[in-house]
Amino acid sequence: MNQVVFLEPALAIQLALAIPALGTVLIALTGRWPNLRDTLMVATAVAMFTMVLQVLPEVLAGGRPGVTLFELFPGLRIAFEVEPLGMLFGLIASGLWIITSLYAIGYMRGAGEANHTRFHACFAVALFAAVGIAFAQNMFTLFIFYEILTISTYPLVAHKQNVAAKMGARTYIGLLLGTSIGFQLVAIIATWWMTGSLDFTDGGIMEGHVGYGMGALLLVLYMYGIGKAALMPFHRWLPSAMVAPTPVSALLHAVAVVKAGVFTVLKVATYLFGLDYLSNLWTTEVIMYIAAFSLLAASTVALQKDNLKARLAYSTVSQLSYITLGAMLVSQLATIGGGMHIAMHAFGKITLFFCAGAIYVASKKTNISEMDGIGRRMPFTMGAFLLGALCVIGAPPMGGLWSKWHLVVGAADAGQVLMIFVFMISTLLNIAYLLTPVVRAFMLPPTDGYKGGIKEAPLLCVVPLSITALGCVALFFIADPLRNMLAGIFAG
Amino acid sequence: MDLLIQHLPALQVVLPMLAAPIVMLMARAPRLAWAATTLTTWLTLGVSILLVQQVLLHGSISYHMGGWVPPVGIEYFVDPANIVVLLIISLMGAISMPFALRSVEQEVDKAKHGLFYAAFLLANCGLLGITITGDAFNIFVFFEISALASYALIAMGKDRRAVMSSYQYLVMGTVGTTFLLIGIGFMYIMTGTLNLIDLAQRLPEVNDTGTIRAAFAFLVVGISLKLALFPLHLWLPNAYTYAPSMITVFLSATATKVAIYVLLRIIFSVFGYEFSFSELNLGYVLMPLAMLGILIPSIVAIFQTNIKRMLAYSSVAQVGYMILGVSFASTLGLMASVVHLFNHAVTKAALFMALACIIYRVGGVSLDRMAGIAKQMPWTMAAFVLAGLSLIGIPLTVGFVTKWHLLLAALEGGLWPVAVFLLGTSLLATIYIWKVVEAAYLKEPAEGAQPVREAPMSLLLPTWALTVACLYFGIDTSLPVDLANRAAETLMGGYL
Amino acid sequence: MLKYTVSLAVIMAIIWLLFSGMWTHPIIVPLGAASVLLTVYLATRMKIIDREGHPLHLLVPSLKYWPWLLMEISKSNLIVARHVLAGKNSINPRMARVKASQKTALGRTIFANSITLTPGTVTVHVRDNEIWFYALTEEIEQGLKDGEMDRRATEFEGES
Amino acid sequence: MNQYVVLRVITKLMIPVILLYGLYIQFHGEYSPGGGFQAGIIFAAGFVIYSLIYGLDKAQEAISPEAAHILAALGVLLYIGIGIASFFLGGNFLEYKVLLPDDHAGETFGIIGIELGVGITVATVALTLFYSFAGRERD
Amino acid sequence: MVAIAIVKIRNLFAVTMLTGIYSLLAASLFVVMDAVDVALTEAAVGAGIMIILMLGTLALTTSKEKNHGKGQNLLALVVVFITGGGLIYGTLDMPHYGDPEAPAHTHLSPHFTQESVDEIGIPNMVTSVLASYRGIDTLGEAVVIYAAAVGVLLVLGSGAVRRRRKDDPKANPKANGGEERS
Amino acid sequence: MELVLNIISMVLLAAGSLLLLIGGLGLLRFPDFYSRIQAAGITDTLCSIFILVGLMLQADSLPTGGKLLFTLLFLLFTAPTASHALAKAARHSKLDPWRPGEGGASSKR
Amino acid sequence: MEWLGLYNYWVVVVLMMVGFYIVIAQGNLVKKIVGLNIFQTSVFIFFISLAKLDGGTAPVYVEGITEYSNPLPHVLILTAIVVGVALTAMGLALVVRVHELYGSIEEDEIHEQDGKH
Amino acid sequence: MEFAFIGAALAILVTMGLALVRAFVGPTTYDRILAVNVFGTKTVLMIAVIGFIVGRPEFIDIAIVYALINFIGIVAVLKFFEYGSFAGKSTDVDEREEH
Ligand code: NA
Ligand code: NA
Repeated sequence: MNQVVFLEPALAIQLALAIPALGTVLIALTGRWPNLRDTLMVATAVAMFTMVLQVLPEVLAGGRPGVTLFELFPGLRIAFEVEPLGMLFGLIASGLWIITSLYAIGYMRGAGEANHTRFHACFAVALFAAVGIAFAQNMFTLFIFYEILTISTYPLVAHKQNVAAKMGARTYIGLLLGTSIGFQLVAIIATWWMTGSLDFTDGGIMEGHVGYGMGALLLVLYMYGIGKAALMPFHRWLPSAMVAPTPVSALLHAVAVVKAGVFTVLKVATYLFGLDYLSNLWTTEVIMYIAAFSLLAASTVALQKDNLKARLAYSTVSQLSYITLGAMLVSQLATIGGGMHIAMHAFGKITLFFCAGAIYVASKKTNISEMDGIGRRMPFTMGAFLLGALCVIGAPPMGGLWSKWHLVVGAADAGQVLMIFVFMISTLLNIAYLLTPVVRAFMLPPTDGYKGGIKEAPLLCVVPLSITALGCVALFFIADPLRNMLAGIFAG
Repeated sequence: MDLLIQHLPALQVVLPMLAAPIVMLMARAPRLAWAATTLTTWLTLGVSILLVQQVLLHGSISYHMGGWVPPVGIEYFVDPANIVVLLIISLMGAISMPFALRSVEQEVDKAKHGLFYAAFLLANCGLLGITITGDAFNIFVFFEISALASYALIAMGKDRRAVMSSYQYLVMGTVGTTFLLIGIGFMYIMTGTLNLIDLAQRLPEVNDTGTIRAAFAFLVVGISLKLALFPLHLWLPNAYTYAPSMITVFLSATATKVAIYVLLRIIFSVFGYEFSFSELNLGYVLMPLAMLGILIPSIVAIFQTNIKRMLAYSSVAQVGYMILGVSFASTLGLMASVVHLFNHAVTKAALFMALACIIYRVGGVSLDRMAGIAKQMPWTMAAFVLAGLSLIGIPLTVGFVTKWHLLLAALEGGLWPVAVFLLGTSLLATIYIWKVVEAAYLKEPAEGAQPVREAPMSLLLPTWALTVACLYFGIDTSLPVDLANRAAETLMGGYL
Repeated sequence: MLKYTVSLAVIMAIIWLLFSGMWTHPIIVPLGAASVLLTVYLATRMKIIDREGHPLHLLVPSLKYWPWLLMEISKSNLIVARHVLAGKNSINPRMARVKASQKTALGRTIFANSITLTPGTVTVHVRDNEIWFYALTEEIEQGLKDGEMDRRATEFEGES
Repeated sequence: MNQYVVLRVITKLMIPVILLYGLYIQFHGEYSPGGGFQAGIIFAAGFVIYSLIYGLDKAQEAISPEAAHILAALGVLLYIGIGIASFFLGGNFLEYKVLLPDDHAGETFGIIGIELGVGITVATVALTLFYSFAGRERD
Repeated sequence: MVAIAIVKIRNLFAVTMLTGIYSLLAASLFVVMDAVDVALTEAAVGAGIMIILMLGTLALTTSKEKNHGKGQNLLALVVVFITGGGLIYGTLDMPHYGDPEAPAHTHLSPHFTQESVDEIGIPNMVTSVLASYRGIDTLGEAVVIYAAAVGVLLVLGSGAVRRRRKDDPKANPKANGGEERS
Repeated sequence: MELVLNIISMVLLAAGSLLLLIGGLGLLRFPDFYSRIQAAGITDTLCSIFILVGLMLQADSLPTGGKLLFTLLFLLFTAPTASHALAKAARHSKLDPWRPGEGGASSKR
Repeated sequence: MEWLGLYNYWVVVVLMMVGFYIVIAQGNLVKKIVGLNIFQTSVFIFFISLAKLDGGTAPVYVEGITEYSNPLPHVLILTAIVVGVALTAMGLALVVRVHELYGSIEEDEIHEQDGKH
Repeated sequence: MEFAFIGAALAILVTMGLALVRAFVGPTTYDRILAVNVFGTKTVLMIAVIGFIVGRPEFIDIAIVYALINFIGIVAVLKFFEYGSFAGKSTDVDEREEH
């Protein structure tokens, strides 16, 4: 690994932010030459990932490299500092972007979508925002990038520009902006007002400044203010966003958006509140139960969806609640489990969405009931789907096993036996709604015989989804270093 | 140079005043008139900057007009409170002139350019005079200079409604200044003086009279008419909508700001914090008005299809923010108001300039005519979006600086609901800015719409200069915040 | 032409001095001179310096005409005052015309204004050689139609 | 012979007097009521009545609109010019004392000067206003 | 009384006449109250320029007011009564008419009435205050009236007779209005 | 001497005042516009003369006296001119004189 | 009873309010301007009455007289009158333009033509 | 002497009041104009008398201005009333015939 590290972490952080920003401009300017533009995009993604990698060694070594860009007012600054959780999210986001960009090129061309330039440019902005969130040193910085992410993804969701797309996009932006400004911002300002700081600090900043009653209120404001974590009943935006092209779904569900949400949940819980403080708030448990309810309810809904992407969307709602729940368990193990689940779910879900997109590109099919037997025509795709599903379910030999393991153990650790049952039931539901498509695709005969023949999706689709599927497997084996890194959260 | 430094306060007003008649005589040479006006506005800006420097170095300046010692004579007074406003006015005057070249050529009959620029200089001169003078009646006189010039300038709009809105502005504005005059008269009756500092010293003795309370009420209502405080704002949306683009830019950035400055001066410096807020509880009147003034015009703005009009309503709402800061009756709140004077000036000027660019090419700014415009005028729309973000109050823009301090001031006063309200109304701004963005970026141009080119450089450069200022001062906040802080402290301290 | 210009200047100067009363003031006197010159200059520009606009020749005859007119005015004042007090039934208004034998506009103006100046009659219309007027009663009408005023006005005009 | 014979003759007599009276008010403002503003109005009134009786075209031949505009500007410039002149003689803006060695003389000089400026401006502005209104044809 | 009549009378010409009378009345009052300069001005303005401008306007528009419903009159009355009440309230604590102890007569006024003749050397104190002590105010006044000229010229044009016959865009005023209706 | 002047002044002023009142009354009482001109004429002519001359006798300086005289002359020149112009305009718009036996006001033809 | 000394102010206040009423209640554009004029002129009267000093005379120096009314309000009102003329001229010019463009000087008719906002 | 001035002033005042009544009552516009004219000329006298009452006869300047302005005003009114415009050229006026 050392041979690819050639930059100071502080500079690397800035470049990791500057590269996608610059990439956006370049993509916008080269719109007239599609091949050049798409090449630039991939190059940007690779360069960005490289920059993120530069930071990794120091974080692994227990360091927290950082840099301050500007200080608006005393104490309020745009600053970055990379800690293990952020490192993980940064790696996932930038790493998956490379694959997603390849997939997006294939998908967009294959599906005959319009406005490629705007699409790719917004994509780059979204990644810029994601890395900003990952590396944010304080809640203020995080909030800014959080909102940039919201706004930059709006055109992506509304991409098709038909009525459905617009309605979906409106719900999307309305809920995300509404919750973030109405709740999160209020909570941030209150936090600043009471503590005089918004810095992410080990052990939190609330203790001694904010009474437990107020803290309890703040927690609720934060948890619902982070709309991207899709805690019920503010989860509607995620299914609404299903109108978007599949690469966008990948971006939303795996690369950036929802991950940013749960990442923020973990950050707030551990670095603003602090686990000790959190354990003293009565609303912690309330949120936990809400998360548990979300988790089960979303799974149940997912089970009833015939539209594959809708099913996957509700699956995401459910999986996000795992992480929120993990944070609310107020246990180090569960928190680490939550962090790990970000990675595991990212790889699992991106694979699933790539597959759904590939099926659409190859066959224009979107409903599970129409996909009977399709596995025989698209073996790679459906194979990958199986791996991704297993990863989300948490079955070996997939990375998902480890995150769920940590969560369950964390629940036990925290004495929340009921939550162990929730995890169990949910896993069963996962199996039910994720494995049925696989079973139908491989086992049942095609309904209409697929006249004219469906073939595998374009190479640019199949290759990425294969890579992410393999990633799911790989995560099973590299879970240990991952856990060690995340343990650094509580080592500082 | 010494001579120059010594007479800066006089020059600040006299320069545009001197230039106006000269420019008027250039009726046969529109370009020359433009050049002379531009030169004057930049020289005026130079004077402002020198004044800032002088005030920062040596403290407040008092200039005795005619050599008569105040309060017998009229005094021009520059201190940290009004230097900000002077700077805003002259800056906006200077930056809108390069912009005017093409914009005015397109919108105003060439034969009238000499007069047009003369009126512009007079408006400029009036606003500067209001701000710099230390005499209550002199304020009235300069109010009317700027007002008269503004009426004429607004009436130059192409749409016939420009004339009618100018008329309505004239009627309401005159009622406002007459109220102001009544207030000044009442103060004079009880104190025998017109000098603001002298007034501040002599008012406490007679504070306890109905006359002074009535004076206060008339002053506040009169100025509120001029600054378009809800519900006395009715003249503003039309006036801003139908005025020539360049005039909208200039007036939106300066006119209401100056009126707010006068209000601040009167509330804090002349009557004093104690009287205004402790005895008369002005805060209880202003706060609900300010909040309604933010809420209702913001909602109205959302439903506008003419974008210029939408921004005009937004201006009324922004006045609400400034008054809200005042109503907190704290240094922090006041500081937020003062800094918003600057921030909103820059932001709104940038937005109206961007619209003017579109008007220049498209001829109108109704929502449907702007569909898909972003592709044709990417730089213009990019500026609009960035300035729009500032209007909403997104961090890293100047708009945020205001919102942030307003919030802190609300919290400092223990006004949680107000803080929440502030956030909620930002959402309203988001909605109306978003409507434009959506139309420009996400809609296809209407069928049969002529494709247009990007606006010319002479329009784009000033627009971007202001847009960059929106961002720069949103990041490096020290200059406006520092100046506003000094201004707020000066105002809170009264004259004594 | 020059004659009238000079005389206008002189008259203006006299009026100025009469108004001003500051005959030795070092600033006001030159300003007065300038004012007179400016007035004359503007009058020239307006083309109102002529015989009609500047009846220098009437100075002497007026010494005779004005006192007579004053008497007429006094007399008719009393008449009309009586009618006012007597009420509206004492009057019997009528329109009438009288020959105007003056040769110039100035002369006719003198006559017309004299008619108006004496209460009880008012000039309604001046037309070539006759003047339409309104009279309060028949006697007043007849009084004017006597031609006394016409004669004196013509004499005053002195153009023949 | 025209319809306006009486008015024409009488105004012809009166106009120079009105103009002179305006100038009298102008220059005696220091000693009795009056000053530049009142004088300007009276002076303009002389022109207005001329225009009413003799026609707008005749009035504009005597003083053209352009000349009125220029004079209006010059009046203001005269005022400001006196103000600025006092800069260079060591005083503040509009400090007339410094204009002449003797304080009183300086004040008087300054006041006469600026009143003249006001008078010129007001007279020509009033005339300009009249021209603008009267010269606009009814549609 | 004159003022109230103006509310009622619909003939705008009569209204103009009455305005003139009102102005004359005001001017007479000014004389009674020792404000001779003001009286002179009000007479010249109110009965002179103002009337001429108003007649000029009526000549170009219409001199008959149309009879309309009185929907907003109640609100107007309320506003007026509040304002008037405020004014009356303000007068209650005022020094009485002519009171020599009033601040207006004790603070700055003595300087103007007792010292201006020595300081400036001219007898008309109004002129002294106007032109010297408050010279910048008067400059402002000159600029105001100048601004009015600029404004009216912009709005109505110069009214030059000679040029008017030729290609004047104003000849068809409707041509340059009415665009862009939403 | 002064006493004599004072007495003359007083008489003139008194006579002027009386005429004024009569003229004012006439302005109200006379039945039509044209006759009211006559009443106005009283106030414009003789009573102006009486009052202004009465004042002139009290004038303490030449300019004051001169101005009073000027005022009088000006009035004597302009008042009939105005009355005439007014009557002419009324006639021009077909306003007829009142006839005995008619109602109060003059009527338009 | 002390209030009786203030009645003259109240008369002026009533005048002011009549003017003000015309401004806000009348729909005719010319009348509004007239209203403004009356409003302002009444304010002027009010101010001038303040300047009056019992036993004082017009502030034009005459040897032997020491008591003068306060000249300052006179100056202010002089300026205010000029401002009033300027505003009236501007307002009337706008009325003329409005009539040319709309063919009416009645507020409601004009709003009707433009459509209420 | 004072009471004579005051008496005259009162008489003028009454006449002004009567003129005012006529101005309101009309009935024709000419009546109003006439009343205004009378009102104006009486104001001239009034000012002159007041000047003597308060012992400041220089006020007569104001009276003269009143007289000037009153005359000009009446001419303007008549011109307006007869021709509905100020713009008419002298020649236009000359050629108008009434009977
Ligand atoms: Na007669
Ligand atoms: Na004067």
